[in-house]
Amino acid sequence: MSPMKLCVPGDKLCSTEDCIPGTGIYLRHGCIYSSLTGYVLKKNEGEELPVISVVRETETQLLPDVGAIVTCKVTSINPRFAKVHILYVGSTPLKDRFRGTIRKEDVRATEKDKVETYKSFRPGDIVLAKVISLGDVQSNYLLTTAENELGVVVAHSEAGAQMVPISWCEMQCPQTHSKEFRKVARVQPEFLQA
Amino acid sequence: MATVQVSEAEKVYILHGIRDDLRVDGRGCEDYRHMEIETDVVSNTDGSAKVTLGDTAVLVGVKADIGKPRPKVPNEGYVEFFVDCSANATPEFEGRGGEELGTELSNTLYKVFNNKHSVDLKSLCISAGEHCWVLYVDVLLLQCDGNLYDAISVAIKAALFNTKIPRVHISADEEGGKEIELSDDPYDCVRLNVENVPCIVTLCKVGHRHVVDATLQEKACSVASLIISVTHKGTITCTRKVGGGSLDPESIFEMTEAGKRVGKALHAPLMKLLQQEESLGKARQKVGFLG
Amino acid sequence: MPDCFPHAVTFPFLCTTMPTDTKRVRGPEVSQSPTLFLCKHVAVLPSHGRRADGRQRDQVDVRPVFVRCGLVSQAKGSAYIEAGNTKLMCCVYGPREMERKDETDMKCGKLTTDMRFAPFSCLERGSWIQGSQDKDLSLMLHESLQPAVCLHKYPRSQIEVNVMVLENSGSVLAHAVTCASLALADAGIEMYDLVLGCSIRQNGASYVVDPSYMEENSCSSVSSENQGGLTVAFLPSLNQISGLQSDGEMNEETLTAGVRTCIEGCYKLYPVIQQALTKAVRRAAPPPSES
Amino acid sequence: MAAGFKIAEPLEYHRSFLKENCRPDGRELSEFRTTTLNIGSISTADGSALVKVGNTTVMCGIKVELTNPLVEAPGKGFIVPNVDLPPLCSSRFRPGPPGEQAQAASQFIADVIESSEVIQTEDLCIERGKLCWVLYCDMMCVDYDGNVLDACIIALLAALKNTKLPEVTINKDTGAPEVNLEKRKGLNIRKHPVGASFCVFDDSILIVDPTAEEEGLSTSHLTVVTDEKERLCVVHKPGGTPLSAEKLQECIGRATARQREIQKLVDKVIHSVKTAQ
Amino acid sequence: MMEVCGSTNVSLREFGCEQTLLSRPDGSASFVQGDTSVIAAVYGPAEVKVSKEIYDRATLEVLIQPKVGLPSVRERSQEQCVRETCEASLLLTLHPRSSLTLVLQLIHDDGSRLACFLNAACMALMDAGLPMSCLFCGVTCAINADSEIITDPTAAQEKESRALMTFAIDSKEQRVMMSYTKGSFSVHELQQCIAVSQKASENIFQFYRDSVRRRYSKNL
Repeated sequence: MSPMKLCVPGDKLCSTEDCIPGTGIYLRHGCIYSSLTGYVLKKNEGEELPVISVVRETETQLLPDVGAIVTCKVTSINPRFAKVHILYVGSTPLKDRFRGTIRKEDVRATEKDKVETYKSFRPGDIVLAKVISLGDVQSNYLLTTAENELGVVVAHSEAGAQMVPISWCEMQCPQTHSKEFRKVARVQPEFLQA
Repeated sequence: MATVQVSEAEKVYILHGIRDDLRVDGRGCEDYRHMEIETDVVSNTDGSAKVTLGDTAVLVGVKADIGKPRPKVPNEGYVEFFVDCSANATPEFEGRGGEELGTELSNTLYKVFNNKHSVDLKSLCISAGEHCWVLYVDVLLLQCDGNLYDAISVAIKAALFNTKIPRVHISADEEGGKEIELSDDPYDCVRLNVENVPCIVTLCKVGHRHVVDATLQEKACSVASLIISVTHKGTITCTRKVGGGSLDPESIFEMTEAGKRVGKALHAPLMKLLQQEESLGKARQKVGFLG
Repeated sequence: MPDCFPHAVTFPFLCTTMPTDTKRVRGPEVSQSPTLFLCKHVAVLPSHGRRADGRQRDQVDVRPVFVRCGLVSQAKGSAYIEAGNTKLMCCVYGPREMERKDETDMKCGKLTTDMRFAPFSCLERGSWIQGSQDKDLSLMLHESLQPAVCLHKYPRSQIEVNVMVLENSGSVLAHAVTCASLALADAGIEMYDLVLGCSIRQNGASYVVDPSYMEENSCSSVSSENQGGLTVAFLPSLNQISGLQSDGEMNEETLTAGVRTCIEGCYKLYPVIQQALTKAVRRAAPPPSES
Repeated sequence: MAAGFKIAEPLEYHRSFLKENCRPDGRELSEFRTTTLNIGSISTADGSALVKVGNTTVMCGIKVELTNPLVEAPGKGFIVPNVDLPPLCSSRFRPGPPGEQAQAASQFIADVIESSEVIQTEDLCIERGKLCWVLYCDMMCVDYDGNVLDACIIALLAALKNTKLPEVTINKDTGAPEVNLEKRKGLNIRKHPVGASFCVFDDSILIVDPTAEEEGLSTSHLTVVTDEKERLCVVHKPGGTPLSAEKLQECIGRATARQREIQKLVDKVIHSVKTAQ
Repeated sequence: MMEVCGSTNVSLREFGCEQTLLSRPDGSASFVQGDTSVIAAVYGPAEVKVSKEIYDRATLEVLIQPKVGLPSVRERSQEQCVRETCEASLLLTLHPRSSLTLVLQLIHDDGSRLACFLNAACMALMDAGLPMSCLFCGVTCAINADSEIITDPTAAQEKESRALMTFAIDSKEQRVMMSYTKGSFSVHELQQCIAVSQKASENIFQFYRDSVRRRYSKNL
């Protein structure tokens, strides 16, 4: 097999008639051009034409987009919303922090009017959430945890120990056995054991 | 800078019009809007001019001061530019809002005048290495309606034409030092030769063509413009691409050619107008700012 | 004991002297470069024949460049370029959350550029505070890069480009453009094309490509017409000019020829830049398996 | 998914390494990063050096200028050291005037110069009360990955050793100085101060040559500067959790060993530059 | 108010301290060591600027004002020393996302000013009623040409000294929290100075105790 082709931004890869455009490319006058420095990758996905993409060694910087699952850390709470820092988009870490907001009504899907933010999150918690809007000029990214798989994944008790979830709305400290309220996510991600 | 929002439909209308050499206000692609020039409008300067171009209005004041020549060129005076974007022009300039545009404009002016012929700097020297005239050119934006560069350059040329530098007499005092005496007579003054002062022509690329003296609406439809400063002989003293887009080399060459043609043609009527106004002397009717 | 607390704000008003830099270790009030007191004057550069560094005059003879990508561990992307003695470093950070959100539309990202000179980078020691020249260069850099970056892919975010000139030996803007586009590409920022920079210095009938600092600043008195500098930023595969700046005095033919020469200079640079980038990618990781 | 742990709980992540007496980058607790040195690469400066300590890169350029000595110190010249941490070197720094860290670093370097007497300002005097040299030493951080202070001292020392002052004579008739740039001579370097920086984790674990991340997570910092005679020039601990006498002794011991290593490196590079010429 | 703070082998100048002398700040103190005098004021816990917010603890800012003129790099470096010392003794996690500001105004400098800044800071923090894990004090030692160690030197003694060291000592185990030195010295000299400072710190902490006791006995 010949070594994989490398390209730089602006390189003409092929015509749109030969390939289906993937990522890291752009179209101009019916041709596909590279927009990244990287390897040219052609993938056949059962369709007539292969998908052409330009890929780099590391995944390119993703920005939180609507619908993306993000991992974030709660920085402050007030009765109306919780403020968070987005740390990950999917499994890609962000190099710079983006701020997000989880409004009270976006915490869970049912009984929205009975949600109390301080019974759902505490500063320092690691939360899985989904982006629902990029927000407008004044606001940050708007996030939601209104799904069973979304919510708090890591939380520390007042004693400082990492708590264990005992129901969808409670977590327990292994040291003091005290219980604290949280909006708990259903799956405990495997990365905690790493 | 002051910008306007233009809808897609309006954009298409403007683009199609320009393709057919017909602009929204009825001008052709290389026509200027109505321009008014008035000199000697600010009494406490040595030279001043006010120019309105469409709804764009700029005021330029020139102040001559005695300073020390720069060590590298002891036998020349120098010119300093400052552009003030007053909040009058647009509320966006309030506070420090206009600062960025101000430095951009003044930096361009330095480039435009960065040559040996635009202003005869040697004539500004009083005594080599010791004293020279420093011309402070202050530009004040009164209203922004597109095409600031062109209006500013015309106003600067007019203000420099209008500038009267007091004549100086150098006499030796008792200790052999030099003494500088300014003439008391307000009519005993030196005039600058403004023949070679360039005018700036801004060409806006709209669609596949380019227009001169674009309005804000036209500017919103364009991706990039080219600034060209041209002397009456057609020498180009500065070019610069501005705006967020790029231009292909061929259109740059076309625009340079058009800019040179338009700029060259601008000088003769301007000089004629300035001399005419000057010849009126005191008889001329002052319009001022409310006119 | 004083009965009221002497708060910070009362003190600045007491000091009516010149604002001094309190955030750096200060030296003596004034000091002068030893170059001002030379007993022997530096030899004048030759105006015909070979150039001082042995390169050809009137030909597209650019200095060989040395480029490396990804040297700075903290940056998203970085590049270092060395052309003759001109040494530049560029780092790209972001996309990160936009700092000032008040501005215009959130659908597009924002590109910020900052170009500065290290205090020891020039023949005469520079000041710590960024001057208007640096600001102008930052702006030119911004205008040259913006058309090449796919900003619509980065909503709500800003991409920061920082250029530091470590040694100025001429044509800094042109090399800064090349270096910055390399750093952007190294950072994995999506771009339509690379941007390459090249500059020339016109001196009468002859010209020099990629001038050194001495060539940029010497103005020979041989001919007063056609003297000036020109810098072009060029997108090689799209054949577009994204940045253009000239000063001095040139006629139209010289200018157009100059632009053509610069484009040719950019093409000479292109393979070196391409190689540096692909080398950086290859170094970072082996090709992914085709699956 | 160790990377997830690293970002979400950085302190725990580091602790898990320190428990095993090693660090995330594979170093031992008392191991310095590889230090490389390049001298005299900037021709516009009168002396220059580029130092890399791991990723951390600092460039020091020295420009000399002429000035009048102070009335109260007619026989002394000036050394003006400044550390710049531009936004280029890390995303933690913003454009604008130097921040607190850069200012504190500048003051620290000024203290090192004064305390160690690496150069005596008397050597910079050309004519007493009339003319003297001022050395502007600008240390520019190009890549910030912790421990800039150590890197700055090495860069400064190497650049000073590389600096050549042009010959100056004072014209008898006019009293004006005349400079001959072709004839230059080196500075008299009297001492070789070298620093070693340490960080304390969780009030007890001592690590050497911290990276930027380690600096941010530690509870206390310490920099010890020593010269070739094993005298201490600066023991700088800007607050933080207390340090016991034994730990301090350990740091001093490590610092003197570091001084010998770095002086050897500087001498070697200076020598190789000379032979190359 | 004044009291001689002498003991058998370490000699300190006359110390003086007055707490709550200012009405506007949440805590204040003046501290006098011989002719060196500093006023400290603490504001907070108060609302913090978003840009300076730390989600799990309070943000402490220290501002040092010289007697005349604007603060320079030297003040900035001292601010850093005082701030990091205070941060280590204050229990900042009890006030997350809030701000504390400590302003130190130099009234007169006659040597040992950094030590005096530290002492004034500690008294003011105490006065503000902020929770702290321990107290700290500042001690300056000078080594003169005859290799004698002088504690709490005056400006004249500082000038003649060949080395000058300032330490912050904690009240729990009397270990070194901060160290700032000038001039060159041997390892042995450093150890001696630390030992002397630790000794002196006992006297200063006793002085702290006495002046606080006196204040509360008056109030109650």
